[in-house]
Amino acid sequence: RGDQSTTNSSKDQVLTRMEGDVIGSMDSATVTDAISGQALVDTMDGLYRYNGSELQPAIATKIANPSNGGKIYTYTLRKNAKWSNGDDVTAKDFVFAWQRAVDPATKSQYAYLFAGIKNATAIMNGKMKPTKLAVKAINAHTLQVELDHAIPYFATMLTNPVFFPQNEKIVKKYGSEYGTTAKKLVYNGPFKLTDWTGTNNSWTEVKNKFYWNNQEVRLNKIKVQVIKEPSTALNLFESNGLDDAVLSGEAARQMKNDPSFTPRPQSSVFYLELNEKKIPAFKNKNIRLALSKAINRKEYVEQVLGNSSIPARNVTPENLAKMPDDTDFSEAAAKDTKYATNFSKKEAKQLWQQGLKEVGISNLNVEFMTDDSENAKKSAEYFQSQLESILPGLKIKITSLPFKTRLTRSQAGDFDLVMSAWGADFPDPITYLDLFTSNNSQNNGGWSNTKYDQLIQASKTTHATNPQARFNDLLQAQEILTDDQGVIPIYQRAEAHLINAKVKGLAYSPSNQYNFVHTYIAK
Amino acid sequence: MGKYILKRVGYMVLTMFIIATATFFLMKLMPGSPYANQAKMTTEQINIMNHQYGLDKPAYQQYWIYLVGLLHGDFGTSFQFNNQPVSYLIASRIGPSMQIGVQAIILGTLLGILLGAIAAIRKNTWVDTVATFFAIIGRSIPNFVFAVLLQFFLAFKLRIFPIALWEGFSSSILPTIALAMAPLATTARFMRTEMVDVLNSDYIELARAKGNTPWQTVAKHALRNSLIPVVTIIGPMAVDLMVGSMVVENIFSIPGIGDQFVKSITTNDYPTIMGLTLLYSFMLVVVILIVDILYGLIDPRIRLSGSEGSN
Amino acid sequence: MEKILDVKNLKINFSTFAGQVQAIRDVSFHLNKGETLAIVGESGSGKSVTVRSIMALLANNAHIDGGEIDFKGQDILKMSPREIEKIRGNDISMIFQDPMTSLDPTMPIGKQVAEPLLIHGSMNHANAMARAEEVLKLVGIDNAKNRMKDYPHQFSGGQRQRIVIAIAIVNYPEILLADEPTTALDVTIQAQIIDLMKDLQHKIGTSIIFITHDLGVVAGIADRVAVMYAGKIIEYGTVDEIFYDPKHPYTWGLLNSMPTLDTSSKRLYAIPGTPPNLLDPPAGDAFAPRNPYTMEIDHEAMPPFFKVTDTHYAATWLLHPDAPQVDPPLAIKKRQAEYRELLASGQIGSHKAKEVDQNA
Amino acid sequence: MAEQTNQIKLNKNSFNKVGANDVDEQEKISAPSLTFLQDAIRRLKKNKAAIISLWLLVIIIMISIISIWWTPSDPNAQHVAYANLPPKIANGIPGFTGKASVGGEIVDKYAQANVPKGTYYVLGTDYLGRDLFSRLMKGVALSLLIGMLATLFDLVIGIPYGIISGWKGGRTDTIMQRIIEIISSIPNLVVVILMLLLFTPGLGSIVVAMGITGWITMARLVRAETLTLKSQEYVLAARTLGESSFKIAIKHLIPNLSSTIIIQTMFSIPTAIFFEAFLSFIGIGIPAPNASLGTLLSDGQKTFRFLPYQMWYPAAAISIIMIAFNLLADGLRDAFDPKASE
Amino acid sequence: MPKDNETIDAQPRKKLVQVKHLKQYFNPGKPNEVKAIDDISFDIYEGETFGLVGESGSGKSTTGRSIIRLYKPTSGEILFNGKDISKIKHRDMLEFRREMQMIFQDPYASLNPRMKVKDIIAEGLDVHHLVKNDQERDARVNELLNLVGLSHDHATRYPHEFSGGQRQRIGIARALAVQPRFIIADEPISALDVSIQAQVVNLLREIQQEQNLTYLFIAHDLSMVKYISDRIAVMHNGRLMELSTADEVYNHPLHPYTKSLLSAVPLPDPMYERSRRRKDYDSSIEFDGKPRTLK
Ligand SMILES: Nc1ncnc2c1ncn2[C@@H]1O[C@H](COP(=O)(O)OP(=O)(O)OP(=O)(O)O)[C@@H](O)[C@H]1O
Ligand SMILES: Nc1ncnc2c1ncn2[C@@H]1O[C@H](COP(=O)(O)OP(=O)(O)OP(=O)(O)O)[C@@H](O)[C@H]1O
Ligand SMILES: [Mg+2]
Ligand SMILES: [Mg+2]
Repeated sequence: RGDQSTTNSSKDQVLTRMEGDVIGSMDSATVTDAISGQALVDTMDGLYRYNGSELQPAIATKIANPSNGGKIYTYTLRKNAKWSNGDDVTAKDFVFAWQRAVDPATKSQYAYLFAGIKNATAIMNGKMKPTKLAVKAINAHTLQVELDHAIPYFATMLTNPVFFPQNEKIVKKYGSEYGTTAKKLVYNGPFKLTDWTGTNNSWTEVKNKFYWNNQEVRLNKIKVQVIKEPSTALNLFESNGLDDAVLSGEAARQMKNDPSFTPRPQSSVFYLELNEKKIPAFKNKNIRLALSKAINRKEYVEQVLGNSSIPARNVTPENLAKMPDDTDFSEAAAKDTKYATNFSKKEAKQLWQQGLKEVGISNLNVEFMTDDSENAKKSAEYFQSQLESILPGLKIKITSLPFKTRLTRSQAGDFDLVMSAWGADFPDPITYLDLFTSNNSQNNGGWSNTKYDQLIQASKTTHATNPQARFNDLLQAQEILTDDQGVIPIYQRAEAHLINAKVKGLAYSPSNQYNFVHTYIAK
Repeated sequence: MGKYILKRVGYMVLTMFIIATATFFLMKLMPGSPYANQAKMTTEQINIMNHQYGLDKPAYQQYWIYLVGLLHGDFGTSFQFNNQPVSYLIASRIGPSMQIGVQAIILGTLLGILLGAIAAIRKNTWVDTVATFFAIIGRSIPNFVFAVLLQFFLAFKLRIFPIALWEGFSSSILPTIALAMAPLATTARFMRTEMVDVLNSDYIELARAKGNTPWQTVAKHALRNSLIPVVTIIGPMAVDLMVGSMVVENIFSIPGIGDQFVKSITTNDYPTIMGLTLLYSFMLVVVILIVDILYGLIDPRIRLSGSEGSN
Repeated sequence: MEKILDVKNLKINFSTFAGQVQAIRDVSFHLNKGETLAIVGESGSGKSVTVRSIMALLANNAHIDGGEIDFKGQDILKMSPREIEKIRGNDISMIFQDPMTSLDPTMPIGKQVAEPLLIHGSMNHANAMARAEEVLKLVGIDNAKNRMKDYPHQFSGGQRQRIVIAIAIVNYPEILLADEPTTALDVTIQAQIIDLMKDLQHKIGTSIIFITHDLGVVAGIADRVAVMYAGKIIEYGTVDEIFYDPKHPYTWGLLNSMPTLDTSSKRLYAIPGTPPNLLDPPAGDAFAPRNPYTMEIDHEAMPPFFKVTDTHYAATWLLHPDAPQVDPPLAIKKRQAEYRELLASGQIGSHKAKEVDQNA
Repeated sequence: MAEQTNQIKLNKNSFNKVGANDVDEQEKISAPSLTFLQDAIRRLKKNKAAIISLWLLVIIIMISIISIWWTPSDPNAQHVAYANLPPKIANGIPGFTGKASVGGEIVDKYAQANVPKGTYYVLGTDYLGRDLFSRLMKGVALSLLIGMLATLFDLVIGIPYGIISGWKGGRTDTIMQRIIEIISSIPNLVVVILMLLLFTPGLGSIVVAMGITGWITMARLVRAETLTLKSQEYVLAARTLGESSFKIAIKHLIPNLSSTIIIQTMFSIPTAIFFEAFLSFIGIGIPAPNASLGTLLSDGQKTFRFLPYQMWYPAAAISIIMIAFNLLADGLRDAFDPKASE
Repeated sequence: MPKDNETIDAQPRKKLVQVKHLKQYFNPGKPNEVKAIDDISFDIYEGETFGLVGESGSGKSTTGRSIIRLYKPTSGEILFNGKDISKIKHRDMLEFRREMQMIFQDPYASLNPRMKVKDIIAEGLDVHHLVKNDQERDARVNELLNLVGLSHDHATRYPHEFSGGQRQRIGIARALAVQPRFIIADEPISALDVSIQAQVVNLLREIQQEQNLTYLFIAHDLSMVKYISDRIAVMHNGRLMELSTADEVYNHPLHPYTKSLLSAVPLPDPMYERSRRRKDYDSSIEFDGKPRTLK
């Protein structure tokens, strides 16, 4: 069917894909959403770029090693890197972009990623001028960054668009309108954005002839369509209107055996937070374990979600980070802690009874707060029914709220039990484990463990420059968290894609983004 | 006439003011912050952001700023779209919505009039039954079900129309049909009732007594007279269309304002929600005004200037 | 006298969910060229149905169960819709009761008046408009030229009825059917309209069937009168015969219940009771239950027409030779006496044809 | 017109005078006494479509009432292992064999899922293995409930508002009409959505939110009708008798408004049901795990490609209910409208 | 009922209703202002029938409705039994409502289609608490039904089952239920068939004699008004043109409008009709600016 569009695309090297929503902004300093992030990764180049899970130098000529106890990084930039208006990409562009990002006036919601760079926090809190940020252009092609303390994962953070360079001339020229339409910005990446009015549902990325590596780029065009209705996406894919479609859970289940079916696990884990401050019973470990063990994660993932998501054994997702010995961190952590997340009705019941006895209550009524998205609601229904049927005396009331409302209530501690999710900003376990230290503002449930806090602290300070010791700290911390079920990990999200078999060289990064530099359409 | 319109416009402004005020304070009552990434920001940063957006000012000050902005045609800046003025956002997305909306209303009313008229002329025959049945079906199946069925059968299976997306007129056909069902059904029903009434009236009898054939009678006398009241339901139908467009735009991936409205609600994009609410209300009052004026123009019995009573 | 229309044994039923309404139960009458025939009768007696059947404008649930309507040697009841449409508004036209609702509210009146001309293709547009204007002047619309573009709501009730009449006569029809054209109007306007119709009849020589339930109006306009009761004609004759020498008790009651300027009795004569239900009309004389002169036969058999004069017939058993002589009400006796006087004095002829005949 | 020959047999008694019937006799009404309502019902009975619709609705409502206490199985009970089973009644009945085509092959889903013999789901199961027939029953009940509750607002706000506005007239009327004008200038959907964002989503909020704007049409109709009734001579008569305004409203206005009210109610129930379906579709309808027609439809719509039965059955249910209400409303209007009577 | 002019003149009777300079404007001050009544004055004596004639829209009904206080007069006074009706206090209102009643024109619109005949008739009984229990109520309803020539079978029926004349009689029974002294009959027969009109007119006259009632009889049918009325007022454009005894108005009309009205009345007499000459009336003479009052 639809052979015509296939021949077209192979001839013209055009890839048609979809997104679930529109681009919010193309200003790399203020971008917040993954869709804009993908568009920026396609059209801009930072110091490094992920190709699959491999970190590759981009504007930087090589992956830099820090000096001064991991606190100083010096990057040499490519001389042939250019903006799409012909300007050179220089170290000053990075300095400008970074200073701009930390400036509160820019209203960047990702500025906190700069936190480890010297003076950044003070600037963000309005106590220091942005120019004081410890980033220097030694010369046009040498960039130097000074950190407060060693950040072992600093290199991976640099793939985040907020660290991308910006052309000062252009930014100043458009002012607040910078990045609001395809025409109001310049590109230094493999593609240039066209047909984007700032608010529309479709855009096109065309090959950027100024890109330093443009010989490598084989696609002439990437057409992106916003499609919100999964069944529409499927219909389009099947009639060759899309080369890459994202499926809903139900469709994914049905299409599982299709050759085009490609699950894409994300660095995003969903877990239950138990409000120990509000519900004293949640302070009881047995109760937490009972709740965890009463959940059949496999069944849930297969039947309820259906989108190839992975049952979570830890709060840190799989394939996020590797231990120094090249084993997967999450895998390693799960080895000894499997017990806590294993489904067992019997054990759950036992633990439950025991827990209740210890707490001295016979039943527990809790409100289960969740998002109002399709999957969240489905999940809530499932958990409600499962937990109530396995754990006698438990009564669950579901409240589904719009995402932002749910967040506000979570952070205010106004919940009993909430389904939360965390996406990795950079591929390192710390992005997850940090959350559950006693004083972290994201630790909404209020779980607290001294040993855990010490281990995390050690990983950041004494062991910061020693990967082996650092990962040991993290591994131990993860095991403590899992054994104790301080939060109850549920699943690691995956997106089920249908991908046209003719599309080759499609690389997907740990930060859940495609790298289209090497992608092409096979004849 | 001029005076009448002026008076009506005055009421419109008042209405819009009340709506603006009501939505503004409703928004203020709503929980949740506008920041997509609030989970990862510190309280301190959130405070700084609130200050940047002016959200830390007392509500009445924000209200005043908002009103002054409105007077200058400034609806504020979208939260979802960075630095994108709401007015631009609306302007750039209203086109497709308008197109399918207008097409749907034209298609719906024309077919509805035809169906209703035929049903009335052939009252109590099988033609009437079939036409009425179609009209009722149109009212009885939710338009999102319609949209899904149309997409699946006509676009996916039969490949007659594009499945989705917004690429020229052909993309607008299925959404238009899906949206037209409601106005079609409403018009047909209304038209039938009116036409039956008109056909029973004395002047139709007289028209026949003049020697008009049944079709001449309908064309020259009945149609026009039964059409006049049909104009009045365009207002309510426009509202139906706004509702319908939200789901239809979603299903057919059309970059319109209905789709945007739903999105803005789920992202707490207050300025956009307010802007769109005002826009919807404005369109509605304008449609009502136009309908009233039109009604006065096409019905010689109505004198807008003179006989405007107390109610 | 030339008969222009001859209705014979017309029977019309309506199917309703309650049953068959026998609206017209064997009605026969004729219309002479140039004369005015008035049909009087109580509400629901079938006057409108009778004239509508002539125009073939009956409701959908009507069915004609017998009879003939001969117009110029052709039976209207057997004509195709096409043929009837040719006659309507051309040879026969009709004036409806309510002037407020019988004009199309959204069409300028000039166009409405010209419409029959255009439909029947007798003229082009310009000529038709000119004729419309002429006719509007004829019916007494002041400033007709300018008012052609006005809409019906801009006219008063009396003016609207004039416009309706203009529409009816614009093609100079041979027969004008007027169904209570003045009932909705004030007496003063009514008088004007009646004068207008008489005047027009002189000018264009049409024959008129004039329906009303107002005997005063009948006295003013009619040459001959037919009295209807419960779907039948029960008496007919020249206007003088009906008013001065009525034979049917119902006609007596009708005449008697209207006070005249010199009615001085304490009580008006009232016909008691209500008309019969046409869903199930009685076997005998439908008027029998309300008739103080009822005889046994009235309940058993429908009375046939008895001839009084060549022009005067009445369907009552009282005229049967075997029937006892009855004493009509006082007022009627007075009328009859007056009539004899007038006849004797030669002020009126017993069955005088009207001069208009010849002018047609 | 010649004199008719009479074939009637005349005898000597024929011409005996009997006189007019007794007046009482003449004024006797032979038809059985029918109230207005009875008369309307009689007319309604002639309308086959309306009567079938009425019976259909009665049956649906009965089933809905039953579903409060009993459904074939617990509508919210999950058997995830039996998820997405197609409808099955028996093997011979097309469409109800429990088989589905997967990748072009017909497979017995029940066998695949190891469903014990004798267990079957008449309308299949959903993604959590819940019995769709039970859910549909509950869903219809809930949707009807929403329709009726929303109508309650029509009745308690719309009618008094309309009557007061129409009856008082003058300045009161002008102000009340302005208020209506303003409320109806805000698209009702917007109001409902804003309200739903304020309250916690749920049956109550949906009904209240719909109630805020739902009564407008009723109030308008009632006002218009009241204006005409107000000048009706029987209302004037009641006033000349010294009847109080309240009594007039109760004795004269409401009974004569009843047909308008009933008909409008028949239209607002399906409107409310529709609206809930729409809200569910955009994700702010009835919260899980409860089913309404809207949630069933929007769930079914998503899997229409693969599991069409999950949309067809709720779609059929909503269409039947809507068609029935519409036909009944049409029928009632014809029955109540004396113009259409004969 | 004395129809003898001399008697009336000889012993002037009590004035039951006095209308003084009554003006009734609708929508005053608005562009659609209607001067339905423009300064009229007249008296109605106890026991008489006062006829009011005039063409459609001349303000007859408005006059009647103003007298029974369905409208609030724009200016002027209406005295009933010597008391200004616009000053009646709330508690005396019920009494006023009992003493004055109205019979309406449209036999179809004047009875509530949703009420049984007995409840229609008894409405006044209930409002004024004139009966103590249901038996008494039924008995009184039957009595009234008999009075208007209907039978007790009719009590439980609904208005739509009756013919126009019967309905009009039910309306009369309703008015009579509260035993009023004064009845305004607003065109009670104009919607009825000729044969039925007489029934109603006869009934009205009988009742008047039995119960010593005073009537304001509104009609546009002059022959009927003349027949039933003692005195007649002729109205045109919201003003009174002429007021005199019935015979006087008929036999010696003074005002040209009255003359024109009379000349237009058709009578069931072909000879008279043939000789009738219509007189036109030019209403512009009313607007010549000269003040006019009835003398
Ligand atoms: N379409 C119809 N369906 C049923 N019955 C009808 C229909 N049209 C007329 N009738 C009945 O036929 C009878 C005669 O009606 P018609 O209109 O001829 O009376 P009419 O003499 O013109 O009375 P009126 O003076 O009230 O106009 C009545 O009993 C009426 O109810
Ligand atoms: N409620 C009202 N509002 C505005 N104008 C009114 C109202 N009632 C009556 N009128 C006007 O007042 C004038 C007198 O009306 P009224 O009903 O008294 O006339 P009438 O003599 O009774 O006429 P008819 O013989 O038609 O009943 C008319 O022009 C009428 O349109
Ligand atoms: Mg008639
Ligand atoms: Mg009147």
